[in-house]
Amino acid sequence: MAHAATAARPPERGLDVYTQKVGMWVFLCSEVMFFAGLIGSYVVLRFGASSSWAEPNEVLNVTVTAINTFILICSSVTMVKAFAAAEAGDQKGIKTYLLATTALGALFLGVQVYEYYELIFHQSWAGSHGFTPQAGLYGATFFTMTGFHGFHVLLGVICLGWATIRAYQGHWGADNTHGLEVLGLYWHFVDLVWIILFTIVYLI
Amino acid sequence: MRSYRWHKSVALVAAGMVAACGGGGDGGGGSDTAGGAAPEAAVQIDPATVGTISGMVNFAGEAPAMTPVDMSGEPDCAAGYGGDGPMSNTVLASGGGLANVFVYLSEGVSGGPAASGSVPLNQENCRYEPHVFGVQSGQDIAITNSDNFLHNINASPTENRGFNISQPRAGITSTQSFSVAEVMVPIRCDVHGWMNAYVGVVDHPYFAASDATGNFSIGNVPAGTYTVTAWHEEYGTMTTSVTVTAQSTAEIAFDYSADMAGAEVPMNEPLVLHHESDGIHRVSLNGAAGR
Amino acid sequence: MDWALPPNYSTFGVQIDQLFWIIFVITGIAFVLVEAGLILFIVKYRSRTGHKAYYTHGSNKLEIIWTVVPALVFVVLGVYSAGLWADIKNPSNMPEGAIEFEVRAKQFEWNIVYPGPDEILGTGDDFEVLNQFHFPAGEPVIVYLEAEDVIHSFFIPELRVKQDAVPGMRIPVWFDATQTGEFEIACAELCGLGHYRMEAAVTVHERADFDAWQASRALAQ
Amino acid sequence: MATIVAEAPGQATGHAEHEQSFLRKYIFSSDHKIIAIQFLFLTLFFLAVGGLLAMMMRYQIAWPDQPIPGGGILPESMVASGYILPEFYNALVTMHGSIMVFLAIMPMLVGVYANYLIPLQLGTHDMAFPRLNMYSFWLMVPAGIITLASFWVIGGAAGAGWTLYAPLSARPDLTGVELGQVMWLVALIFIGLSSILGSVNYITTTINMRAPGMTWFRMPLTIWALFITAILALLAMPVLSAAGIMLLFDQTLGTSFFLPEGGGQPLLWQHLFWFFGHPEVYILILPAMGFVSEILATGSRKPVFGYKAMVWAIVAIAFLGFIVWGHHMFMSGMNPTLGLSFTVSTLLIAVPSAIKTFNWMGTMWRGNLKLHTPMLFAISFVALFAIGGLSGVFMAATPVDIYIHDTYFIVAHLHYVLFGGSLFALFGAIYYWFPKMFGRMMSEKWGKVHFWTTFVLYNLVFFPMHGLGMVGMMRRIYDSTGYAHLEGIQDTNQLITVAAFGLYLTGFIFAFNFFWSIFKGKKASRNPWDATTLEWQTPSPPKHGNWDEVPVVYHGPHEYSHPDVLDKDWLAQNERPDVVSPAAGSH
Repeated sequence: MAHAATAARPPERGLDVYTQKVGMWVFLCSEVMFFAGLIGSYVVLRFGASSSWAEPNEVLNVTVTAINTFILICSSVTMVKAFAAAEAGDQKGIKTYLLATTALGALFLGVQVYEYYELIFHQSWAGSHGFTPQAGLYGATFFTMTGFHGFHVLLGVICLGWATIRAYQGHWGADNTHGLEVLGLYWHFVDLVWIILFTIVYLI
Repeated sequence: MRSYRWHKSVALVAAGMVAACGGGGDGGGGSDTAGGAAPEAAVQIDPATVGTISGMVNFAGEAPAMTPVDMSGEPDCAAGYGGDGPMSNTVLASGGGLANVFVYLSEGVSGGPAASGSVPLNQENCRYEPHVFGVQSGQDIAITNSDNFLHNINASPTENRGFNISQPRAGITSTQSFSVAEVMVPIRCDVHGWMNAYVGVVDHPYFAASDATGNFSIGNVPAGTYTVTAWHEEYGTMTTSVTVTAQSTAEIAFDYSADMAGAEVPMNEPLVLHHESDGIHRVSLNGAAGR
Repeated sequence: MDWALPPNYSTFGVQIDQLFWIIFVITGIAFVLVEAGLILFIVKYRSRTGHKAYYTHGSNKLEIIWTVVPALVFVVLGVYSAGLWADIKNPSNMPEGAIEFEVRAKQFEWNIVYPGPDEILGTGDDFEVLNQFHFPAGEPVIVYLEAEDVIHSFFIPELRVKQDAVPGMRIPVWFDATQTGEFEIACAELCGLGHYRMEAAVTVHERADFDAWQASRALAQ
Repeated sequence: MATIVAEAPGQATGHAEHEQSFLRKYIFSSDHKIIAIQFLFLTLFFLAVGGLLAMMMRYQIAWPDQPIPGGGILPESMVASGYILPEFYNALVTMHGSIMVFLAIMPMLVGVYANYLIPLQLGTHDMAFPRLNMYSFWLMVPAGIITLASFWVIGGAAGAGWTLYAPLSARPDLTGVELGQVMWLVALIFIGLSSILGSVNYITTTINMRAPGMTWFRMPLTIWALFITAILALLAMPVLSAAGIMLLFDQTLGTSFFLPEGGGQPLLWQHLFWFFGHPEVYILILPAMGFVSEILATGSRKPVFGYKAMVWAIVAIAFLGFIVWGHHMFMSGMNPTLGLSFTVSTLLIAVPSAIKTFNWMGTMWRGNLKLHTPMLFAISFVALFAIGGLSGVFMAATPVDIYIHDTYFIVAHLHYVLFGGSLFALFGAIYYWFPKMFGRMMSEKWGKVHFWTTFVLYNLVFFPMHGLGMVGMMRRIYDSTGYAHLEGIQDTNQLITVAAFGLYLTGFIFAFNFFWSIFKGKKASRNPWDATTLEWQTPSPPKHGNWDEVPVVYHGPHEYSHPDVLDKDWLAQNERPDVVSPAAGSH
């Protein structure tokens, strides 16, 4: 395919989008369905049954999570910046912004771990001490959804870390932006999912 | 409780894998009995150092009338009886004695000779025989079906790994065992709602169940002072203390009475030797109702 | 084994059987057309030397025909089934003044709760009987299905009745036996070890006999 | 993730076999052809395993009061004193379905043929993401091992049916199965991941890597079918994974998503499962339809009748496939009014299936039928799929479904589409593409023996099951002799069982032919069937990288018996019009 790519490409050969980008879009479609499954179940379980849910600020610390949400949004911005820097061939920018994105992602995870710790050991709900996945459907859905989002963030952070290392090896540049763009797509998706989760799990 | 089962389960993945790769082997039935049921263990006892506890479970007052079990919904079972079904056997009191009482040394014992052989549990005419019995931890229970139709045997312990197996016809025998002490473990048949039994799992050989007239006897007990506990599915538990001297028989008695009906009946209690048994009071999440 | 539905004892069973045979005929025709066509083609058009196949990419006329014809057939079937389905299953179409029972399914028992002589569920004279379902013929019966442990399915072939019993739900089922008889309730949803023998006796009485039976049982409790 | 980014496309497809170690070339290979063949061996093995489980079930159903011969070799927890135990029977039922669907048929349709054909028929060197492709195979292996191992753990393999209906699947205390149920879900999650990775590959490759001139409507129907199938898997599988994970938590962490005691909803599981499950049904049949369309065209020496109608039918089926899941739940206690809407969509989805059937007949009409083994299997696919489709109408009509739901009528129906449909098409595909895969022909003689024995015995096994369903025999029962309304069906059950044993034996004829031909078969030419699609224009087997020069496509996929082509009755997609005749290219 190396030479296939260089061969004259009549329009009917496909989209004028490079393959990895198409692949990522396709992959994200299935990710959408995965979270749709979880969120759909959440909606059915919460509003379809007579099970008990706490008021927004009763159990979950919305303030901390709001800050955390802001952190994640910032990381999307820096990701965009990193890609822009790559297109501009600005090596310094690539390094700085990738590092920032990785750091912000890691920070988000750190805060989430702290949040879990607080909930499990210092929070109490429905009489039972400690808000755990066993704490009724409320706890189960909360930890399942935020947990799987956190898992996706973790994967993202690992890839970002890897991309950062490559950056310091001068891997990225104006002639090599695809990797960053594809990674960026994933990162923005994870960000978007979080905004939805934050809304339905914490605010509603 | 299910998460507990889960922890136990993890260890078994490996076993399962190995067995699978080995193209088979016996992963099932829990027939991997730890009991180390060495027959000679029973022989090593020096008669000069042991005595016997023998006694009687008395029952005062009017024993409740035993209602016949309605088996009309289970023609298979009804066929085993002429006309009326059998009598319910929860309270079997006759001649002033109370049957189906599990009696065991609850304190003062430190282990004892390992079990030898297996304890039979028979299903005949839609009844468990025996209804109340004891085993040593790790000792085999040989479960047999004498009815030529389906019974399932659903044991719901909390300290041990439970099992739920079935025997679709007569002549099938399966072996199960419980690895740690637990008094009592309920056993039921989901096909025939009324079929139930209770097994006391104890990690020493000093236990017995009272017979139809309320008598029981525990042999080969090393000389010493013990706390003896009696358990009945309707009237709850009683304890008494006894001192056993070598080559003699210590007599004890438990006095149950009709007005104890509805007493709190402890279930699935782990037996911790040398320990205030009331120090551990756990409410069982188990039993027929599920979790 | 004779290829037939078991004798039908219920009012709406008649329509169900009719619909079954209607579909049987329609699909039977399609079946014969397809299979006969295939055999004919295999014989008629099998490879012969020097013969060349007829070159065509298809015919829109034909495409339209064999799109529209099945579609029409299915629409008609759909409308017919929809009506009958609503009559049988829709809670709003439950018959008035039916005698009500409660059936509690558990591994591996059908526990039937009888309304007692006063014919009202939830009153003192209710009583429960294991694996024996008695009810009168010639009048509508409503059964409230509940399950204690897992999903079971309440199936009486002769009455053309089937409904899953789901833990946490109370599902009404109605039927109207046209005559007396003795059948079985079978469990149609895998429910564990004893699924295959989770059966209960069904006895459809004349009204008088049913009252007598219920009175005698009520006393026994 | 990292992989996609890291992937320099086609890096693994450089023509450099000699540089590759054996391990890299045949075991951890990223060559789509090797991966396809790896999938083929894996899935054939699981086909045999799944069949064996079915044989044990059939024995139990036919002779419930007889000890099973050789049962002694199985542990007491499965077969006690010679008798299959009900819990083991439930495990057989569950694992037969699960293995056949997830480890045999589905990976054989997609893992084998999507992998093998997409790059070859589209005229590219390899998949878009060869390494992802390799992972998608190596994810199936642990899934398979876990599945087999689960039979030997305490409590045995999963026993709640392949649909894993909660609460039965979530409550160990009610089944005696705890670890087996968990292991099966873990395997399922592996399989889901594998098929998602695969789908990403198939879709991307089809969208972006078609050879010059390979327009959407010049793609062979096989590619269309596999492409749409990949989309179905991509969108349906993650939903199953999500549901499976929740069920896993119910089993192991003590949550209660699907357990009413904790406020959960058993029906939620069914909705999630069937939201995946119905597209899954089409995942299992669409590729088969693709193979059949192609084999029929080649065998009849005619273009596919109504090519575009076929394409739109596939698309329509895929779309409708996502809104009919509820027809599996008519008796589940779901709101009956909801049932109505599902009836409508279900009857609608029958239309495109009808269109396809008629177009297949149209393809054969006035053809020049070469009745070789692949063709025989393709034709019998049409015959048997028709039966499966028609019996489906009974279920779509909800009032009738009240009676036949969960009876053997359903068992007959699903085996007519899954076995008579998918598996017959697969046999056809194996015979058809075997020369390309292994460079040798399979024996026609033994192929015909295999076909006729399979065809006859297959119908003896599954057609009578319609009758059992009419009589009212419930699914998944260990012993039907206890029921008054089931008296007098035992002879039929025994007939079915005997035929089933025979059917299983025919598998050995196939296996013999298959393995014998790999080594001893007649050497195959480039294009043994005189076919038009691109894979036949390369050597058999194609070299690593498929093409030195990417082919350029001038014609539609199935140009047979073109009037302007005089010397032969076929026109390869990449034959230049000026070489043959100017008219030929145009349509």
